[in-house]
Amino acid sequence: MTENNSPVILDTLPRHEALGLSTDQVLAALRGMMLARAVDDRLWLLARQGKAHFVITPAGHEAAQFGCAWAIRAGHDYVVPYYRDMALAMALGQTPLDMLRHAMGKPGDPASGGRQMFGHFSSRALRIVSGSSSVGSHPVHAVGLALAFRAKGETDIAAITFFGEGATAEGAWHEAINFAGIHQLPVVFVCENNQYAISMHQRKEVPVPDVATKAAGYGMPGLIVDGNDIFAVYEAAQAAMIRARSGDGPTLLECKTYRYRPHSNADNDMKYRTAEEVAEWRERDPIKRLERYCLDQQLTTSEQIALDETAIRSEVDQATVAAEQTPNPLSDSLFDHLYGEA
Amino acid sequence: MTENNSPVILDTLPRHEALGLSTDQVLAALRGMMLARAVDDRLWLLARQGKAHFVITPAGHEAAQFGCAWAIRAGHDYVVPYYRDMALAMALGQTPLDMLRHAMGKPGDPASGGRQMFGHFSSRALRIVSGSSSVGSHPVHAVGLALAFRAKGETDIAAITFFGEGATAEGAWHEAINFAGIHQLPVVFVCENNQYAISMHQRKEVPVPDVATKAAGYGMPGLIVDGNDIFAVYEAAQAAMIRARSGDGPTLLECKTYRYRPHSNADNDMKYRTAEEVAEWRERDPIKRLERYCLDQQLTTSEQIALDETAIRSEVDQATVAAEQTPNPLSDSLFDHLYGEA
Amino acid sequence: MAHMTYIEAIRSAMLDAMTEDESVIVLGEDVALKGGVFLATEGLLERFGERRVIDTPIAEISVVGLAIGASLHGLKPVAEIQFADYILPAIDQILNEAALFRYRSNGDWHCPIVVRAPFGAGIHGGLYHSQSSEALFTSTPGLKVVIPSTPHDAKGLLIAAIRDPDPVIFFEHKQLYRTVRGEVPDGTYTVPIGKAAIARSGTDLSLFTYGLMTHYSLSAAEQIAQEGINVEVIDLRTLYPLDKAAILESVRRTGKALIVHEDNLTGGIGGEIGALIAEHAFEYLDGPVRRLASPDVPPVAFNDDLEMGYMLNPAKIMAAIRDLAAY
Amino acid sequence: MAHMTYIEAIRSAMLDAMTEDESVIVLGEDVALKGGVFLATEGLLERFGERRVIDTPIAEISVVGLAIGASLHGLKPVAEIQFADYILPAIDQILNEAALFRYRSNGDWHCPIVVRAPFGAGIHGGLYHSQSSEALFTSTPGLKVVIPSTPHDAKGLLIAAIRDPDPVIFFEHKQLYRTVRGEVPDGTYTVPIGKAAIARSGTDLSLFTYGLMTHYSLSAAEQIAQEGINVEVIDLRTLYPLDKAAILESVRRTGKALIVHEDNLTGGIGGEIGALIAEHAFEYLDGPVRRLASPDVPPVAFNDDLEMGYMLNPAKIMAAIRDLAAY
Ligand SMILES: Cc1ncc(C[n+]2csc(CCOP(=O)(O)OP(=O)(O)O)c2C)c(N)n1
Ligand SMILES: Cc1ncc(C[n+]2csc(CCOP(=O)(O)OP(=O)(O)O)c2C)c(N)n1
Ligand SMILES: [Mg+2]
Ligand SMILES: [Mg+2]
Repeated sequence: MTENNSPVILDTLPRHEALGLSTDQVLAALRGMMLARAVDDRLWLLARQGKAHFVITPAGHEAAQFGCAWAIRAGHDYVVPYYRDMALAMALGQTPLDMLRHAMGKPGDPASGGRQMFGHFSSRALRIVSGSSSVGSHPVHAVGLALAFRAKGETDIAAITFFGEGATAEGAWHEAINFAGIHQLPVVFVCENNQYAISMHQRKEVPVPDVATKAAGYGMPGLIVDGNDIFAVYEAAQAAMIRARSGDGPTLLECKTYRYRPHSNADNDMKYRTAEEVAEWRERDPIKRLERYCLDQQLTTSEQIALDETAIRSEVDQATVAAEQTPNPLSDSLFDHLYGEA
Repeated sequence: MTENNSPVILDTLPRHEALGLSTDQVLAALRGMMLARAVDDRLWLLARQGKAHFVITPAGHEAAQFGCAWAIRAGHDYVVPYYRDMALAMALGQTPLDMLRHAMGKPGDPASGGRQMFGHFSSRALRIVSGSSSVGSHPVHAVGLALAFRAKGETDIAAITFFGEGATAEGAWHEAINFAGIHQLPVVFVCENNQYAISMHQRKEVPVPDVATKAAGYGMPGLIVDGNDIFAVYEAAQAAMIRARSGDGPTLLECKTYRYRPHSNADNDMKYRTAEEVAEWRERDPIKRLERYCLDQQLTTSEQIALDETAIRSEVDQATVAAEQTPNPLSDSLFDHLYGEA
Repeated sequence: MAHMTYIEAIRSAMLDAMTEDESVIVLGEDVALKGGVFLATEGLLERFGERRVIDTPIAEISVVGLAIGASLHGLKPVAEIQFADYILPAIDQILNEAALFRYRSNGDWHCPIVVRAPFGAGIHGGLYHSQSSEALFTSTPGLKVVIPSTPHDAKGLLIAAIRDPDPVIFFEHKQLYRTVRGEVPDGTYTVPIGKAAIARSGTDLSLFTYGLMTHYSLSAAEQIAQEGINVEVIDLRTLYPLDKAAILESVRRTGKALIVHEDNLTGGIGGEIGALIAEHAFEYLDGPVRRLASPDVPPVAFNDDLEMGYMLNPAKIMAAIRDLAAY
Repeated sequence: MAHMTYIEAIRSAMLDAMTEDESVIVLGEDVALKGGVFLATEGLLERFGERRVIDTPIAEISVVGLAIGASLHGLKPVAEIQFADYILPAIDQILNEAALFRYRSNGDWHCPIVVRAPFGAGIHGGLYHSQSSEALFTSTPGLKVVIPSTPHDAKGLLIAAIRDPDPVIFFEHKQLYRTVRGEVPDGTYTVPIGKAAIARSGTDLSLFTYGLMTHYSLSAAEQIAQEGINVEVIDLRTLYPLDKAAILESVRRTGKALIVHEDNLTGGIGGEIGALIAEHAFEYLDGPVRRLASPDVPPVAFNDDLEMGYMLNPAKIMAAIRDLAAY
């Protein structure tokens, strides 16, 4: 720190410090994003091997998800995610083994005990809310949670929900954000805009260039950030969460990003986009970008990062073995948890 | 007309002439609005007498509906109305007898053959599309019609749909207008904003002061007009219909108005609004307002208007007798029109 | 004990449940300021305030979806759908979300909500204020469907539904609201979900029904008793899960089964009941399993003649009883 | 005549119908550029252009609602719902709008739309890519529900549905898409909606089924024939309106009825069929009407064991046949 506190000098503060983020936090995020990417890569491998029936990818969305995670008090604020949010679930505390068991439909899958397809992240302890696969059906649950905070007179708590730009066409999405606007509830709506809904380009899903434009019609601010810049995402998400927790109302936050892999292992993305377009976006890889930042700021070294990569690989290897060795549940658990005790 | 054609002089043109409306059109609209009001009054009387099971009122909305009707080519453009639109149906060509038979559930009810409650106006000949009672479920049919125009390569035709401000909270409304914006289809969305959805004030239904604000998020212009000023409504509706017919895209038109009577004969509006508020809005009665205009412009005389009132009363009397005398259908028509001939 | 109408019993259930348990809230269109279009929630806003009695926009997906979300944080929301005819926009939230929350999360989450909706015809409601929608909810594991026919059961079952840890769809026949009165205990009590009631015991024939038709069937049974036909009337009360034991026990005693419902014949719950009997009481049957229901046309035309032609009544039920008894 | 898979037959039906009739259009999520997630509409965009092959946003209310609107101006829209599990948001448009347009307008308007949706389990789809949703559509007069099991019927019934003047819900079992092949005529032809087919004639027992279960039932019937049990397999093909005549005729001949479906036992179409038989073929029954269906839990857990535990298979069907035959 310098004695002189003129804005000019302040401007030269490293971005993460200016945002009040410690070096440890930044390095943890970098490692977490690398780990999430490694797990994703592994899942696609397992899918090709027929060991995971279904895979859906967060690759490209890691900064959007980790940036928001910094603004969430895990286990306190409620998180209502969608299938794209594996990196978010890991940022909030779920492990590679959790993810691999979920993907292989094994017992110990914390999301569903092997009942849901991969991508339905859930943990009551972490306040990550279970979702269906029905696009756009979940934001209203975040709004209902916020309504509960108000009904119970709880303050300093918020709900945050995540969805793609394609989901904004659903009636359920509209009813959710419309109600949040009417009652100015403590909810943050995060749109991970990757420009495609499976094969459909944003042009066919959203009538305006920016999803954030819709916020005005719902009586809340709409923010647009570069979803590949973790600091930009955090700054906006943090402001939105603070606004919500302090009772000032909801926010619609649009993170512009891109999905590197096909929609899922069932999709062939070359039917609707070019390899060039994908390559161009991979240039803006949010993980590489944070890595560069850390090196530029000398928060770490390339040697250390190489070591991390090796550690991550073996961590994922071990988790894979552990997951594969988990026996399948017996089908007599078929009738468990259908109803509770009245 | 004057030789001098400076804007100043042009400004002094009577509004209807400036809008290209003939004196006959204006007088016909005045008489039509008076007639619609008289039919509405009669329906409430019949409801009190137990002769009509259900009544729902357009009183207060007449200028919004007649103003739009001027912009519609009846039998050419498609009209997708809602239960509030009796005056619109009459402006497009339906008669007091049609309305009374509809309200009494009599054979000869052109809307439904006595099957639907009052307020479900329909006529294939007039291209007035049959609706359900499900709020917000119908605008998507107007958008589908517009999609059909495009699929068939038809131009110079538009669909126009009407709804209350409360309906804008429905997911179905969102999906309809969102699609129209994405494909810039020839549809005009008319919101008859009377500030209440049954008992709920607009504050509880719409997150922003003006419904028209929502248009920006749907990629279309949003217009706001005084719904009690028939000329302002016509000017905006005409512009929107021409825009649609010439392939320039959809418009959201908000007509600010008020409902004078309770929501329906089943409602007690004094539970949610004051007699003073109602009285204050009755001061702005769109019919009285047009009447004053016609007198100021000397398009008619108070004597003539008095004569019209008498004529209208007996017209409604005769229609009432005719409707009451229509025998009920035999219940063996119960199975008619369930399916067509495959 | 108080003598009250069906709707007063519904109101009293919510009032007592909200008084007893702070976590109970009520939401829906026009439920607060107006007290509901049928006045089922009248007085609740004044008593409990706008944090617990919430007017929602006209948006049924959110009416149910908000209730679900609120229930995840420990509230027990009672959502009102203004008419059963308008429950359809919310059906994804009910069948794909509420009903599956517990199962899909392997018991980690659950969803204790109640969705109330007035249903049924006979009040000149036309095609969209008359529907019987129960059949859409009786094929989804995870859900419960309750339809009481008396003020006593209405209050007891609604309180049971509110205390139930899982989602309950609660249909109230709008014709019963003000036409039926009965003794109702003060304070909170429950009537068990999943148990049918013998509304009238008899020996010659078992008649299975619910809702308004329970009353029509009882009056038919009383009148036909004079002809020496002794009908047992079973009020199902819960349609999902069905009280199989009670259904089979009764038909095994009487040997004949007649199912009566206002819903359309085809696809109504009568099919499920008829099939249960044909499979599990086959040896006891002295005659075909009969169903009497509304004809397979949309419920229900506005015109008086058409409405009467559509609706069942005690006379039609008596005819069906006579016919089966004579078999 | 060409030998093709089930999905090729579906595609060929749309191709030929669109070639023959300009008023036929196709719309849905990913149906144009991608050709559908199962490729059912592959090639149609190139052939007919984007005015007739339309990618819609992820908005099922509008997928069906747009089809309805377009049909009012003379088009014959074929809407695809990407998975039956996602038809729920559109159900208000289907049940309250499409099904009632003709009746509510006293015949002035009508709504010739087809809604296609892949349904059924067994492809590791978990709770939301496995559902059997047909029971939600078999209690609404004005609607038709079709579920073909062979390529020949798939093409003929889809063309019949497109030509039908009323709304048709058309469910395709996704497991059949690539596993079943058969002879399919070239060009357009129709298979009548509302008529069941005798897939295998037999004398000892009538087995009523549809969709994937038709194939499981046929293989069970073949194997059990060696035990001297001669099963008649009826492929219902249309679930609403049911072919009552064919159902009753068969059971009156064999005296025994077994209903097999993948849908949950309770609330599935089996109840309606069982009740029809118990009422109209009672005198002919030599045994109880049996139903074999998926257990009453959500369809269907992702885990292999759980999926197998849930799903029916030929062995389970053979056991049920044996049991009933021995009665
Ligand atoms: C109600 C519903 N309709 C359709 C689908 C099929 N589907 C799954 S993901 C998806 C695309 C979603 O796109 P977007 O919202 O942009 O999220 P992204 O996958 O791009 O992150 C679709 C159409 C579904 N799961 N649910
Ligand atoms: C889907 C649905 N939900 C609820 C209702 C009950 N209902 C009928 S009219 C109405 C109010 C509509 O208000 P608005 O859209 O502002 O139109 P207005 O009646 O004020 O002209 C409501 C809630 C309905 N008919 N349909
Ligand atoms: Mg996307
Ligand atoms: Mg209004």
